[in-house]
Amino acid sequence: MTPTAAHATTGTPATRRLGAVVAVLLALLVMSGLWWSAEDVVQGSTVRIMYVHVPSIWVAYMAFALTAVCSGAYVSGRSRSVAWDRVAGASAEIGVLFVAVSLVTGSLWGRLTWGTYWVWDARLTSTAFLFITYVGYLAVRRLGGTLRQRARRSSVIALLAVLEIPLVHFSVELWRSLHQEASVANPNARVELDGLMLFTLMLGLATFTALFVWLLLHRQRVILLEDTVADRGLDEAIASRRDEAGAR
Amino acid sequence: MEHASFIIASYVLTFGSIAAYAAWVVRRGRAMARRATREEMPWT
Amino acid sequence: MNRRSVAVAVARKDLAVEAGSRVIVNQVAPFALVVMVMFAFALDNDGILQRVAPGLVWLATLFSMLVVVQRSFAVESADGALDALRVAGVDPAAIFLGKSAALMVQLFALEVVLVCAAFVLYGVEPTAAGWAEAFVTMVAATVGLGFVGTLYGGLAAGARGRETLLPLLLLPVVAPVLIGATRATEAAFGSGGASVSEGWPWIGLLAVFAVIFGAAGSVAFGPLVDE
Amino acid sequence: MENVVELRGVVAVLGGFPALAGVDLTVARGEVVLLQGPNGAGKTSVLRVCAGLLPVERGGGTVLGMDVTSQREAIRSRVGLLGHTNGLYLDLTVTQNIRFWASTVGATTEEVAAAMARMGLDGRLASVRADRLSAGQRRRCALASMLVRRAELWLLDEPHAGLDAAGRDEIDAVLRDAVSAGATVVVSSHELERAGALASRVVTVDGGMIVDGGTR
Repeated sequence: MTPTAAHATTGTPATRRLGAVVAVLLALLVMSGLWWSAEDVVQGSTVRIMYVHVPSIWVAYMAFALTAVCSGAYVSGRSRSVAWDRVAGASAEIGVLFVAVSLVTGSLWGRLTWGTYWVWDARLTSTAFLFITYVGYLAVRRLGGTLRQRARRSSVIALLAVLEIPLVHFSVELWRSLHQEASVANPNARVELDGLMLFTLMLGLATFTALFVWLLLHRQRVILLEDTVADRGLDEAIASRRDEAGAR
Repeated sequence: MEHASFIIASYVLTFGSIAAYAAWVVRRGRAMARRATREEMPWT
Repeated sequence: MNRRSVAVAVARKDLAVEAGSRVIVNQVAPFALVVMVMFAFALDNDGILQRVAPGLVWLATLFSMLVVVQRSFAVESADGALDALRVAGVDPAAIFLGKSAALMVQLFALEVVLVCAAFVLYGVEPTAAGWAEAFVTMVAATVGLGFVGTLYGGLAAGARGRETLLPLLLLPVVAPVLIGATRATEAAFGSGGASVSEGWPWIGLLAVFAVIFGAAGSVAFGPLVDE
Repeated sequence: MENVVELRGVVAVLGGFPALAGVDLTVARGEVVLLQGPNGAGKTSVLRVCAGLLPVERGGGTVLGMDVTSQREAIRSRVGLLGHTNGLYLDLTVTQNIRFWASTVGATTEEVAAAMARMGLDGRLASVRADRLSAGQRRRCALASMLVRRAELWLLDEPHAGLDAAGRDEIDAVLRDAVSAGATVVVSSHELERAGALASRVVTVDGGMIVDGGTR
């Protein structure tokens, strides 16, 4: 049975409700971030960038952690269910988007605060490596082959990333701490957040987390559909392959 | 507001790219769903 | 067959292939030397060259490594030998360890050439203790590079677009080696006034890297190269 | 009689293309089965599935009693496959190649010498680099490395292709030896008369399926 037009979507009543909540939260976040909240004593108006910057990097970390967990579940589970791999892939893709967003907003913030778009600070550098690592992971997912091949290869790569990222992070941290050419403001300086600012930041985290869940639900369903349609293509290919035998 | 251009730019970039991605996902989902049966979409 | 003797056989075979073809000697080593000379053109200043010589040595090593890794797996796929090894049920961990060992030997030889080139071309003058530290650094870094190079090289070997996939996967992973080996070599060469004792923590980092990827690679190589 | 190969409805995919579209095949121990069929019919893929090399996408079965989907590793160590490629290292000599193969399975020096003599690779050819060999000589190298491996199930993909008459006779003689030593053989060939004389059964492959003779 072909679904009716109304059903031909990756949405469900639940995701629609979640989507509505996300939309309201986003509107609140923009209002609160740009108008209602006060400017920071130290950072001035630049603190407003943090309300989108911090939640995006938070989502990226969460997404990559989920990718690692799902890849581990795929490798260790007896069932070897490709569903784990779909969630892992969808999550990594969203993570790459959000880490890119946070790198861009971070460098805009850096231009205002430090006077430069990029500094070779430990956190920035290891975040850049994080980005490249998962771009590589997505490239491995596109290598082709059967679903099980894709799942096994990409889950192994995701688990290797779990080893790689702390090593890169640790070495970059060590690199910076021993070679401190500190002329820029300390990026880790504590920002004193008043009530409304703290609320806005928390609102940002909640909003982006809900947004992540919404995107993830849709994206992994799209991957399922892509896999299904590819599989259907296989059915047709098998049928036409069988006809070759009769044709001769 | 001081530095308005940078702040607006970061909001636009953030929400713009997320919106573009979300739109792409939803549209791709619709295109794919049209080629699938309801049994193949366990959420319906 | 036990893992160790198969690994030794694989390593000896890879080195025999190099002895028979001399691709590393005749092509990769000259390439690495040209890179060193090009760095000198780009950074036309004795003081700067001396200061950044350690970083240049390791950058040249990494670039050459990409070529050596591709060569290492081109040998396997030329007549379906990797397929044949898989059909023969040869332990993938043994293949991994053997190919890594051969890669390490080749990389180490390249590094010796590059360090000598830095000595001659860039005018670095280490002390005796510095030479010893440089040697330990090279060993520790090479072991780590050999393991990750083989691990990701095996994955990229069967892939379309392998020439671009390998650097994309490999270069972020080897960032700790580049950082650690460069700092340790700076200490060994005394670049920028660094003292020999500053290098040892970095060598520790290189050793941790080598151990982690040696263990991970033995487990992960099989699933990655298998179809 | 025990079945060495039992495939049921096997579908195998190569780069999105269904190389096998539902293969049913049984081969009993000690049989010599000839696969015949047009180019692109799927003969090579049948052999690669039996060797545990090509993953099974749908369907299933066993080879030497081991599952073709979950126990491919275990299958591989007990079968020998001679494919379109010979698995040689082109920069190494004949002796180096065969010694390497022998060392991965723990064969003795005597076994290596015997296999090389059996395939006429002692003497002048022994020290020739593999990239200087003719197609037939390379095939003999690959067969020698199969001899040292003592496989229970021999899978040979067009072993006669590109060989002169003497080379073909040589292959047939090696196959007879293997069968009399208790091996089971599945061979694909265009040399129907020649291979048919060896074979206990002829199986026709077409369109990624077995269209004739798949089961006894």
